[in-house]
Amino acid sequence: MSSNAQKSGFGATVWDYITSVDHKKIAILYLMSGGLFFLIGGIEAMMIRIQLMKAGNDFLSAGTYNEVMTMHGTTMIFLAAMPLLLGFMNAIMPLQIGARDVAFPFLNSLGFWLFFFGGIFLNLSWFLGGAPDAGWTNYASLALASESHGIDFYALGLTISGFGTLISGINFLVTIINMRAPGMTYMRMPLFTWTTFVASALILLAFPPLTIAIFFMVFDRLFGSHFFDVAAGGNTIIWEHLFWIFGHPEVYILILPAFGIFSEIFAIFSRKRLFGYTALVFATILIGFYGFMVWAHHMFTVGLGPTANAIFALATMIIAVPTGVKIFNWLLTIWGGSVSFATPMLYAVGFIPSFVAGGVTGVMQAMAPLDYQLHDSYFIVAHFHYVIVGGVVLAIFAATHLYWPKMFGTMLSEKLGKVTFWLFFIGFHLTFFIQHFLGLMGMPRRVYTFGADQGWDLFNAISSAGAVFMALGVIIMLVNVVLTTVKNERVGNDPWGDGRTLEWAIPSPPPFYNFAQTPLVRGLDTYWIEKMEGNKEGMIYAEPLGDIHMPNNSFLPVVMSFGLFVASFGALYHPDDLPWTIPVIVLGLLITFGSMLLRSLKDDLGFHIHKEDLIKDREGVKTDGH
Amino acid sequence: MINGLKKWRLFTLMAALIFFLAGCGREEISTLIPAGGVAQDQFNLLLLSSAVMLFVIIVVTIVYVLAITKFRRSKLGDEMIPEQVEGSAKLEFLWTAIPIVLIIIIAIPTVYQTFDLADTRTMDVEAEDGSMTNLTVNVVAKLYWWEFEYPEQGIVTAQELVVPTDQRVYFNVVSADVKHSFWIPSIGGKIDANPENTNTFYLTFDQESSELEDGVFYGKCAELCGPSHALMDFKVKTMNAEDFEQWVTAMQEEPTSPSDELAQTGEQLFTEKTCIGCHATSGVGTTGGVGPNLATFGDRNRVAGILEHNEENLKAWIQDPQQFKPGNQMPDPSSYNNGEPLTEQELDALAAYLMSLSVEQ
Amino acid sequence: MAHDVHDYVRTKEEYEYVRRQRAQEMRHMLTSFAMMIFLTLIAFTAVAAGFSTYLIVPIILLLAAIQVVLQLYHFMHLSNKGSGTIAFFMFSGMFVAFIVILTFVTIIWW
Amino acid sequence: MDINKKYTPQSWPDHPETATMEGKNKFVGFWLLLAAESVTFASLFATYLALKDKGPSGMEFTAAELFELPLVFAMTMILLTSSLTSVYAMYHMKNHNFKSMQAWLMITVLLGASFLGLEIYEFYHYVHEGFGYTNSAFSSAFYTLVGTHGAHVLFGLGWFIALMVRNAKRGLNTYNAPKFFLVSLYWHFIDVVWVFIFTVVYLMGVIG
Ligand code: HEA
Ligand code: HEA
Ligand code: HEC
Ligand code: CUA
Ligand SMILES: [Cu+2]
Repeated sequence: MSSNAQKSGFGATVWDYITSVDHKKIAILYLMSGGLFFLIGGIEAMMIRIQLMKAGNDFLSAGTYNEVMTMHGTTMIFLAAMPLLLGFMNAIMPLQIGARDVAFPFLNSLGFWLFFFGGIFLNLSWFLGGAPDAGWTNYASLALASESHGIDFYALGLTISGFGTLISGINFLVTIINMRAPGMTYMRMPLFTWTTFVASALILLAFPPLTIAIFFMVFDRLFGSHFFDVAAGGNTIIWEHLFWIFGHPEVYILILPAFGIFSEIFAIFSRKRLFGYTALVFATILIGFYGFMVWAHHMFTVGLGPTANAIFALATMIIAVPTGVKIFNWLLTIWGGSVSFATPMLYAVGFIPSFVAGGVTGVMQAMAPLDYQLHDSYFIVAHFHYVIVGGVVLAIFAATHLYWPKMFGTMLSEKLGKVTFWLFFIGFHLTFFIQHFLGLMGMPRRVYTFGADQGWDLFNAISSAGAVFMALGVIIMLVNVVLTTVKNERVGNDPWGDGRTLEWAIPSPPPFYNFAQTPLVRGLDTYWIEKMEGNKEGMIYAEPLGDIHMPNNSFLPVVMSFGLFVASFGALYHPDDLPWTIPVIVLGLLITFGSMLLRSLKDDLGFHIHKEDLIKDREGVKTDGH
Repeated sequence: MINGLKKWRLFTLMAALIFFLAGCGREEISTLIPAGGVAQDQFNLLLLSSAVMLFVIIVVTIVYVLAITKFRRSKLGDEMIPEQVEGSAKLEFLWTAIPIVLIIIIAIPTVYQTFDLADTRTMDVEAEDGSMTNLTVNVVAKLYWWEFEYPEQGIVTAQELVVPTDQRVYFNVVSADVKHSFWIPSIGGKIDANPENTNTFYLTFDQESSELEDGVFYGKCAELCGPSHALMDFKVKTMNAEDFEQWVTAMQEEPTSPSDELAQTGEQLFTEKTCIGCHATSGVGTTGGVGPNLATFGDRNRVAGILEHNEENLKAWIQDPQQFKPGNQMPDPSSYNNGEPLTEQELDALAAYLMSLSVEQ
Repeated sequence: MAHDVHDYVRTKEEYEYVRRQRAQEMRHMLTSFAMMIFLTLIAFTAVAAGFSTYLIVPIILLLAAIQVVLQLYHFMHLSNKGSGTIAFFMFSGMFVAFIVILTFVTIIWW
Repeated sequence: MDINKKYTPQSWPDHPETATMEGKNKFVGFWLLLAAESVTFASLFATYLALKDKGPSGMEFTAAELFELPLVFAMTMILLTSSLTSVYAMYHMKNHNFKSMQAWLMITVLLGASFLGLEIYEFYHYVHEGFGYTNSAFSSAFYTLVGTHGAHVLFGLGWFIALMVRNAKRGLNTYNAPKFFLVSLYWHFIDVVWVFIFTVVYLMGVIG
């Protein structure tokens, strides 16, 4: 993948990636592990669909089904969709603002490794006595009653990976606030950067409630507290509130970066400036803002009372307005453009009807009295797969095609890309459209089986058939990646020809220091401006060529994360009365805090790349990263 | 290359097909065939909102299809650089204002219905003689079955809710263990059974269930509650007020011993094998049983809420309840029968006895 | 980044001036501190004296809120120029915090 | 940035904490962390309020009976004062007066430690009376809220000490100035949280 792979041997490359603090390499790590978890989550989805393909099927037992269903949701949201998006943010956002790296390269690496170890920890539950089985929402009464250690894996795993995500969020925020190239005002930032910014702000304020809720869960299950223990005065609704105070912003953490990706694509492939850039920016901010005031729409049937339900219903509906603004501005971006249907654009064009369909069902669910019927039925499943698969997953696939050349220096096959799109797109609608009706016909969600006497057989069969198409699409995408990597035809700075933002102004893949000279930004779509003015050099620069300061690689993030991983095992087995649990907790925490102390005591000042090397580099002589 | 128009046609075709199929939902359970006032209100909201959403989709689709067909590069030529339009305040205003109007259209009935459906003020109204004017049922959800208590009438039943038509029935819903949710799709939306508080709401039943193909409405547990969440079904029998009165009176009577000999052996076994410790057989009582009250077992539509109601299934259930509902709270025979399964004769007797328990004849 | 430390050596007069400025600022800090102590005392005595609950609760909450402002703006220098963005985030955080607590103690409970 | 560069009070920048890019980043990042911490504590407070005085039937302890204000009042005063002493430390930091800064930091640490000591005593006292962590939902919520704050104090003390020891020989420079500044921000934040704990948990607890 990287050019020094052949040069320095496989082991060295792996070590280089593991210790890397370079945002581009960390992005690749996110992409690989997020992709892996996507496949795992997808296989779980296939198992769900196989089990439900006919009435009374016995492919999965009742208990196993609940585990598979829970792990599907949890894996897809926390370990696949979010990390994949974080991967693209890492790869692209610093380039878009003309930065040399993110604000805290070390923390960037730490964020990744926390996520990774958290994800591994969670998935180890399959082999260590059973996966979590209380749904991805993990409602407290059932979670406390669940007997296996699955729930503990869920709680501890998500704590670890949650810290990682929070760290990444802060990192991106600081990067965008402090490290923009000269001339890059807030209102000149590309939309993907904007959505990264707002999504990171949501991460910042939404993850703490989740952390606290999980903290309560861990203490209730493992250390004898009574937050959710009704008999001792506890209250399980607290979990629901805290979870959804996090959970609703979470879905916007997923969709906003997706919106950003599509905004880039619409502009590039329509060869046109984004229509209503300002409106798009403010709509993004508004969505983020409202996102915090609607969480109780997941709890209409809990019995909060009509006042709460009415208020939250109205607050929820409002979100349709800024989202609609986005949809129409995208349409008007296409309007009057010169539209090329390259694979990324195909995804973007497929996204609009899919997401609108999912969004309007969301608004229907926001009507509290109607939601009394819809809640916890397959209608909900249909809604959120329409917005998530039709929005987020399509965006991830689109971004994969769009940014693959930028990240790896070679283009994914367009032909296979289009095959993937059509298979996936058709399969997606086939699977989920019909689920709306299943819900309306009375089918509750999270059921491992259904009787032949309920009249749901046919639609479930259709739905399962659709999933097969999606799987085929994904497999072809994998084939595409392999073939492309083997062929390895190199591309230039701006492989799509119509790049508008800074990332297209530098080589693909960019050198490890990104911009040899920090560019000067003269407006929105700054690279387009230079291109239109016929600037041969590509960009105008804000500084003369000079030495560049770079951070050192570090193995400490892996060690810190590993410490928490170890400590979690101690905590997990704590209630089993085993003698080694407390020592293991202590050991793990010692590893983590010890390496933190080491980090703060040892001065790590990084190194400099000298001007001469930069000049050599520019003339095509490869310098090694280190 | 995509052909937007073709795709659109495909879509409409599919949509039409599916709407046609949707009519096939079973009337025992479909929210699309409302059989109660609440479900009707909610169905009306569904229609209203679907209309609004359809309008939104149509508008978006028109602009969308035009945009992607008119401005393709293959038509415009590779060299064309479009005008870099910044935006339009007028348009922004338009597509902010119209959705707001649409939202208002659906918001008003939403708020109205939210308060209307939560209006349980008349629940505790007493008639002059001190009796309640309205029927109230206390619903207790338990790992994987439902208990229905009629406090005013002093009776309790399980698995099958029996209610009169054409009047408001109030429900107090609570859980005895983990969270469940009480849902009768064709009668009205759900309400959660929380472990920490009692939720209150009402439903009305407009249609007598005897008119249905299956003789009962289907009720569901709609909140994940463990392995057998999918099997936590209950049934609803609706009847006119007169029949209901009769049913209540029959419930209030002490059950008489069966006349049939086999069933009498069964009755004995029922005590010997300690079934009686968990299962009451008299309709008079209050909630709190470990197992479902079996006073009306003979009138049931299903065994344990899911199995077809016949002796075969009943015997199979008693012999191995876990096989049918994983994780349910009814023990294996071996646990109360000295480690042995029940014999075929014992099962026959028990089944005969249980089938004889009835208040409807 | 490489070139961000600007070396500047103040003249004697400039130096004296900033010293004086800082000393004065420090005196302001002392005043804020005195106020914080004072506010805490009031809250404490109000409770100790046992006035009506409905009167006391809003008052002591208000007093706490004033202390927050003092800490943020005086001790933590949130008003410094260039702190606009962080103030925005800090207030967003407090806003979310506020809604969460507000709903938990009002409409959202039975 | 050169870590060995020596400064005099005259050459010391006006805002040493944000004189370098690293410093600026740390400064902004830390404030963002504090915003997240606000939400964290809000979740704890909200839960505490929901579970206040809730317990199994026959629970003995309620807030009104349990808390002893004088002790908590003393703790409040100590923590407030430590906030002021850390301001003094920053005052000297800005004047590039390393010795005085270290001295004031020392005082801050001592005050913080005595606060923590009193808190531990308080907890010990309650537990001794039978109000343990696993007693009731109320006790869990109480100890978790106040204990989380206590853990923050402990972490702050460790941070102070680590910085003081690490830089004892090195003196002030633009590399460590941001670190000193951040820990003092952290300390103020802890103080703010305590003001609310004092008000919401103790004062409002006592009035019932
Ligand atoms: C990416 C993820 C994502 C996104 C973007 C959304 C977007 C929205 N969601 Fe969704 N939602 C989920 C993921 C998402 N959701 C998930 C995962 C769940 C289930 C969780 C679980 O229980 O497991 C869920 C559940 C859920 C519920 C709870 C249902 C229940 O359990 O009972 C509700 C209720 O209000 C809801 C509403 C909405 C609304 C109003 C939007 C809006 O943001 C949509 C706005 C968009 C549009 C409306 C379309 C474009 C607009 C126009 C073209 C303008 C004109 C439109 C109108 C005037 C209507 N969602
Ligand atoms: C990002 C989020 C995300 C994504 C992408 C998906 C994707 C899919 N989901 Fe899922 N889903 C959720 C989030 C998501 N889901 C959540 C949160 C829940 C709720 C859980 C809960 O109730 O708690 C849920 C629940 C859920 C249910 C309801 C379960 C129930 O209520 O009982 C169903 C049922 O059809 C389903 C199906 C699918 C399908 C078919 C896909 C498909 O799109 C998947 C497509 C992907 C593939 C098909 C991958 C194929 C891979 C291969 C073929 C591998 C080849 C192998 C190698 C090379 C090793 N999902
Ligand atoms: C420890 C308690 C317990 C004992 C003993 C017990 N049961 Fe049960 N029984 C239950 C529970 C709980 C259920 C509900 C299971 C479910 O549906 O999840 C049940 C369900 C049933 C049902 C189905 C009820 C219905 O409404 O459809 C029948 C029939 C039944 N039991 C018969 C028996 C017989 C016969 C015996 C003795 C030989 C027996 N039970 C012993 C607890 C018990
Ligand atoms: Cu009970 Cu699901
Ligand atoms: Cu939501």
